[in-house]
This record gives sequence, C-alpha cells and structure tokens, in this order.
Amino acid sequence: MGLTAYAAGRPSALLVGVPGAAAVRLAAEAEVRRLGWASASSPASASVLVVCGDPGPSLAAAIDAAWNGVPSPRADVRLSSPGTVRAALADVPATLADLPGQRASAVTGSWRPPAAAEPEHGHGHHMTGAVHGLAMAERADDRDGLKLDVLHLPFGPVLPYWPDGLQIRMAVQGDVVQSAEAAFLDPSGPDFWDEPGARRRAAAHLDALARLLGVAGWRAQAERARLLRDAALDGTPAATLLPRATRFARRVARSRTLRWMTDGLGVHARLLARLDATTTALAHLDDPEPLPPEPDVLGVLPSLLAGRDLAAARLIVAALDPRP
Amino acid sequence: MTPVWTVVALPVALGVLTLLAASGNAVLGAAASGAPAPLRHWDDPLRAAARALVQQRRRTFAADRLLSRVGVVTLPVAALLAAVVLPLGTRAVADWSVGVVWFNAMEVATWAAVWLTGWGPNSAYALVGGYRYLAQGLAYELPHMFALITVALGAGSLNVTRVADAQDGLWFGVWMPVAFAVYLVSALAMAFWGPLAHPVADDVASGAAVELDGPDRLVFAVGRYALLVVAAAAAVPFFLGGGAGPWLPAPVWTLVKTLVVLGALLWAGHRLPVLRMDRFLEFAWIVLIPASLLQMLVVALVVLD
Amino acid sequence: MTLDAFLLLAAALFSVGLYGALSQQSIVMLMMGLELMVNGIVVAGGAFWYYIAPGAADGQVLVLVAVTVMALEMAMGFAVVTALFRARDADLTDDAEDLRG
Amino acid sequence: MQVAAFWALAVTAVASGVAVFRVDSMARATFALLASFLCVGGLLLLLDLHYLGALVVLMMIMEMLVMAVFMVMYMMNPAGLMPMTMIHNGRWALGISVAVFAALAAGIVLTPWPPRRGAPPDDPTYALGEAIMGPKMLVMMGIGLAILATMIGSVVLSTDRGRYDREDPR
Repeated sequence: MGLTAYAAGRPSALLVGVPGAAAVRLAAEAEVRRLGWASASSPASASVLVVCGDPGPSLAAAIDAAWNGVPSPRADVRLSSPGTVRAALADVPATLADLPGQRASAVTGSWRPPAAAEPEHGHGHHMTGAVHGLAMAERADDRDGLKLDVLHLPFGPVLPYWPDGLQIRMAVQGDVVQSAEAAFLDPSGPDFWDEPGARRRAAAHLDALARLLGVAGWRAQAERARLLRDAALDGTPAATLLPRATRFARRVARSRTLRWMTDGLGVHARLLARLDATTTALAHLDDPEPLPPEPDVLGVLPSLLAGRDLAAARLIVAALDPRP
Repeated sequence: MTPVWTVVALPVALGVLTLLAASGNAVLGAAASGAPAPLRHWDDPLRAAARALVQQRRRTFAADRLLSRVGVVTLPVAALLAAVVLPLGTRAVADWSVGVVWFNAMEVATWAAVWLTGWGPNSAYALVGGYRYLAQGLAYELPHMFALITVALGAGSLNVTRVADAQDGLWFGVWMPVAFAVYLVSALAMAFWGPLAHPVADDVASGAAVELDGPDRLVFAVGRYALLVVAAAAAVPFFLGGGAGPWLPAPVWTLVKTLVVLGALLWAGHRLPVLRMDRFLEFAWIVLIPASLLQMLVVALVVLD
Repeated sequence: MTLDAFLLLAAALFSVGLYGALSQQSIVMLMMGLELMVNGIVVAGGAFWYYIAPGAADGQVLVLVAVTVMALEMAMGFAVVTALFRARDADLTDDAEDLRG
Repeated sequence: MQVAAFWALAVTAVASGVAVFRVDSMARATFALLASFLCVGGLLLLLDLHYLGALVVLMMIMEMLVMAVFMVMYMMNPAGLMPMTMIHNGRWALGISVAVFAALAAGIVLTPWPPRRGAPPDDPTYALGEAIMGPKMLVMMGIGLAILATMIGSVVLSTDRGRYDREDPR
C-alpha cells in the first residue's frame, strides 16, 4: 500500500539506552541522524523502539511497558554492539511496510493496571474506594497549606534526554514534587565513559550537555552538542574540533534566556562548569587523565528535588547527570 | 455579501500555508541542528502525516475520549474561525464590525483545546502539559489584549479591514513598537511555538500531545501550525498595513508580509530555549502588562490631539 | 424569534441554574448554578434591548454588568472556597453553614 | 434561517445547562456549562449585539478554564470515575425551580409587552461605547472599583503566605 510504504520510508525512532552500553547508543544516534529519521519523544509517537544494549530484568520490564504503548505498524530493534547498528536499522522500513506481519503482531486490548496495584504502603488495609482496580489518591499537605491529591509517578527509563537506565519514583502534587527516590535499573559493569583519555572525557561532558540543552528545550544546540561529541570520539584533529567547540560553548554560555531559565537552581553554574571542562579537555587532547569520579549524586538527588516543580526537577537531574 | 470565492479561498490558502510552515520548520530545524543535507527534510511533515494516518489507535486507561476528541478538533477549527475576519487582500471573508474581538475570542478557544487534549487521556504528563498552557494563557492574554486594543484605538475601529486601511500613512508596527513586540510574543504563545512551547516540551515527553496517536496527532499538529500561520497572517492587517505596498497588488503584498512574519516566528523557534511558564508568567505580569499599558497611553494621547 | 421566546429561554436557564444552586452539595457546583442564572439574565437583557428599547444603550450596559458580575462572583467564590478548604479541608456546603472563624 | 438558528441555540443552551448537573465527570460539567454560554453568545450575535456576543464567548472560555482548575483541585472525584450523587434535598429543589419557571412563563406570556421604541442603531457597539463613556460613566467606574476590590479580596483570602515571605528564594 503506498501510504504505509511512504510512512515506513522515514520512521520515528525512540532510543532506549542501557547503563554501561553507551557506545551502542552513540552509534544508534549517529545512524538515525544519517538516515534522517524523526526522533520520537513518547511511545505513542514512535514507530521504532531501538534498545541500545542488553537490558537487565527490571529495565527489560520497563521497556516492555513502553513497547505496549507503541502503536503498530511498529518495529522492535535490539542492538547488542555498535557494529550491528547499521544492518539492524537498514531493514526496519521493510518490517514496517509488510502489513500481514504487522497485523499478526498488533497489540490487542487496552493497557490494564498491573495486577498488584501497589497497596498503600504501611497500613495494609483493604483498598477502600478502589476505582477500576486502582486506589484513590491519598492526600497530603502541600506548600500552600492545602491537602491535595498525591500521585506516585515513576520517571521511567524511557524518556527523551534522560540518563540511561535511571528511574526516579516521585510523589507529585499537581506538578510539584513532594518526595523522590532515585535508582539505576540493574546497573551493569564498567561504564563506557570511565576509560581514560581527554577525548572520552570531553565526549562525556558533551553527552551530558546535550541532555541538559534538550531538557531546556533547545533542540538545535542539543543536536550540535551530539555532533561535537561524535566528532571528538572518532578522532577529528584538534585544529578543526577546538574552534567548533569554543563557538558552541560561547553561544550556549552567552544565552540570556538560558540563564534566566536556569538560575536560582544551581543548574547554570554546573552548565558553565561543564562547558569549561569540555573546552579544556579538547584543548589538551593528549593527556590521558580519565573522567573524575562523580560524588554520590544519587544520594543527594532526592533532597534537591523535593519541593521543586517538574520542569525544575528535570533541569536539576540533567545538570547533575548521575552515572551508574 | 462576501463573494463566494473568498469562502473557498480561505481554507485552501490556510492549508497551503500550513504545509509550507511545517516543511519550512523541518528544514530550518535540520539546518539549525547541523544535520547532514537539511533540504531532504522538506517532506518530513508529509511522512509524519502518513505515519499518523496508518497508525493504529490506542486507548489509554479510563480516558475521557469525548473531551480529548473535542480538544483536538477545536484547534484547527479555532484557527480557521480566527482567520475568517482577516482580509485576504482587500476583502475579508466576514467583514464584521467587531473583527478584532472575534479574532481574540477564537484564539482564546485554544486554551480549551490544549487543556482538553491534556485532560482527556488520563496521563500525568498530558495533564501537566495542559495546565502549563493555562499558565501560559494567563501570562500572555492580558498583554495581548492590550496590544489589540491599542491597534483598535489607533485605527478608531474594531473592523480589521478598517484597521488595515487606517495605516496607509504610517504602519502601526512602526509607531507602536511595544504593541508589535507584545503581539509577536503572544503570536508564539497562541500556537505554543518555539520558546513558548512549554506545554508540549520535551521535558515532559511532548506534554499535552504525549498520548495522541493516529489521526488525533495529525489534526493536533495541523491545528497548531494553522494557528501559527493565522497569528502571522493577523500581524499583517494589525501592524504591517494590510495589503498596502508599492508595485504589487494587495493580495500579493499580504502573502509576502505573512511569509516574512511566519519565517521570523519559525526561525525564533530554533534560536531560543523553551521558557518555563512560572518564570514567563512573572515576567509577563511585571514587565509586559505595564509596558503595553504605557504604549496604550502614548497612542491614546497621539490619537486624541 | 419573538420577545416571548427569548424570555422563555431566559426563564428556563434561570430555573435550571436555580435547581443546580439549590440541589448541589459542592460549592463549586453551586457556583456553576449561579453562573447559569446570570446567563439567563444576559439573554433577557439582550432581548429587552432588541425588542423594547434599541434606541438607548441601557440594555447593553445591563448585559455588560451581568457579564462582569459573573466574573467577580466566580473569583470571590473560588477565593472563599480556597480559604475554606485550607481552614476546614472541606468543600461541601453542609460544612460551611456556620460563620465561626 | 434566523429562526432555525435561534431554536437550535436555545435548545442546546438549555440542554447543556441541564447536563451540567446530570453528568458525573466534573470536567464534562464545566464544558457543558461552557457550551451553554457559547450558545448564549451566539444568541446575542443573532440580536445584532456583535460586541457583546464576542465578549461573552471570550470571557466565558477563559472563566470556564479557570473554573476547571479549581474544580479538579477541590473535587473529590473530578473525572467522575466513581459515580456518587452529590445532591442534597433534590426533590425540594426541583419543585421550587419548576414553580419558579411556571410563574415566570406565565408572567412572560400574559403581560402585554410595549411595542419597540426607536430603531437599533447601525453600530450598537458604538452606541454602547458612547453610553459607557457618557451618561453611564458611573456604571463604568462602579465596575472598575468592583473589579479592583475583588482582585485584592480574592488574593488576600486565598493566599496563606504573608506579604513578605517569598516562597522560592530567587
């Protein structure tokens, strides 16, 4: 059918990173950019779910939940190493376009709540007033002295501009965060960013900067940061890399709107620190010093997020950029 | 009575300009983010439309489908009804005596549209996106109304065609700069575009539009681009002297000016990060409202003597 | 499109609003009833202007005042509900009968 | 054509007015009320009151959205997923409102309305503007003061923070 084939020609990809397998994600991002595919920000708008690496059990469960949300025609691509990326993505349009195959695997029925909808923690009384199998939200005081509904919201691993494999369970009133618990879903062995070398260090900072700029809603500069990161990793000489990086750093640092949006949260200071770290790393490409180990970010995150609204919380998480 | 051709010409012109805006934005976005060969992205909107049309519909849990449907359909309808009072050259489809107020009323309908789209699917991110648009509406609406009142005050009439004709001497955009700037900000806010795209921002996974799938996503996107086009097209009679201009006939000048304003709005979308609504609300109420009131005072004094 | 038809519509809207205002327990819904009653007044004002005294603008001024009253009533109503909700964590009319602080 | 439009709008207005108190979901109640207001705005347009019709549409959409904020915030069951009747003394209220309607209808039908005096001006909006700025200036000032008093009153009533302690330190 013409329309399905035309739609399958350039699908919309939703990339899911796995902690420890950042190399696969970088290769997948580069390939998606080369093919010119659209990048989806939610399962509903995606037609291809690309899992970069082999997820552990709990991350696999979250990915299956996201996969249920992807409407057909859809394709599920599992990448285990950077080498297989090009071949795997090449035959995605074919799988999307063959209608009989898609119809066989179409999702049936609507999402049901998980059987054991978490009972109220603590007092395990029978869930009074359950609605469609879900408990009514309990209420708690909020910062304006009103008792409002509290919603327990997992900021899942499948989210645009989100650290790979992180999950933050937040208790939210409206869009104000009451409390948060952060954890990595089955963090695996050595991290791709820990290997020594100034190029790797600069690329790590640029990757974090891309996420921060993406959360701040500046997609154009986020993509430019990713281009710089890939250029730094695949060995472009400093002569061409450094001017591009300084121009990028100056433009982002000088943006008054970005400062207006991020000051008061400590995010702007970390942004400037990362920009300086990137430019200094790119200035001395030969020194082998690896990325300094992050202080315990996951521990301090809940206290930073409490009382903030969702937009500020996302900025803080992107600025701190916890690593497993 | 209005000639029949304008009634047909309006939706067609709006459709063509909407497609132009969408593909122009795709190319601009690719160029701004340094993607290889940005020009091949010209047909991204057509691909997205095809994807939306072949997509299977899903049901979110305990969703209010009626309200969600009403919200999604209201967007393009509001854009079309708002464009009804805009002159296509010299003739508007409906030359009402209260064109300016009607334009404002139809554009406020987007508040209901985005909130309903956010409320409908019973999803946390969508609801957050819907409420962000309410904060955005409360922020931009008052300065926007004062800007429109200033224009009507300067022209001495609420009829859009007469407002355009009243600028044959000097364009309002020239001697009402603050009102023009406030209008451009609210033009972005009307279509929740560029720096004012917080309701559908990436930090809540495209907020109000997170659960839209299939035709709903297509109608919502068409409505949003149509609103951007209508906001740009409305800047022409209000601030840029309507169809007036040397050499070319009126409709061509209207089209050229609309494309210039539309290009500026699209370009601004990729130049700035997204404004957070709590900070923009504070800025709007503390800076924009006094500025637009002062502008109205100046115009009133000029008009009186 | 006669005056009687318009006034009957106004009376119908007014009565529906009255039913709502009298029967609803929640203050928010009670205010929706009040808004419907003022809605009836707006229709009546417009009809009287058109059918009885189009020369003078009094009918229009009445409609303008009615619309403003609707806005003010809603604003004050929600302020009272917020204060009541903070003080007594209740938004039902039964818990708001006494004026004790 | 106008008569058809009138009856369509009138029936929709009353039907959505009744629906406001019949539906379970609060969001649907709010937007049924908005539908009723939009029909009244359309009726005002039919009566050549273009400015007031557009004004009613404009203000009512904004008001209903603000009402939706409060309605979802305070209501126990905003989406109506758990149908509960929030009615007290329903029968008595129904009786009173039907009686009121009967009385009003009788009054409307029986009183001999005076014939129309004067013709509608070609631009009613201009006439309203002249009146508001001219003989009815007191009304305009009264409305202005009432709005100011409401703004201050509602802010004082609804906020629990004092004037000086700012919640998020800049």
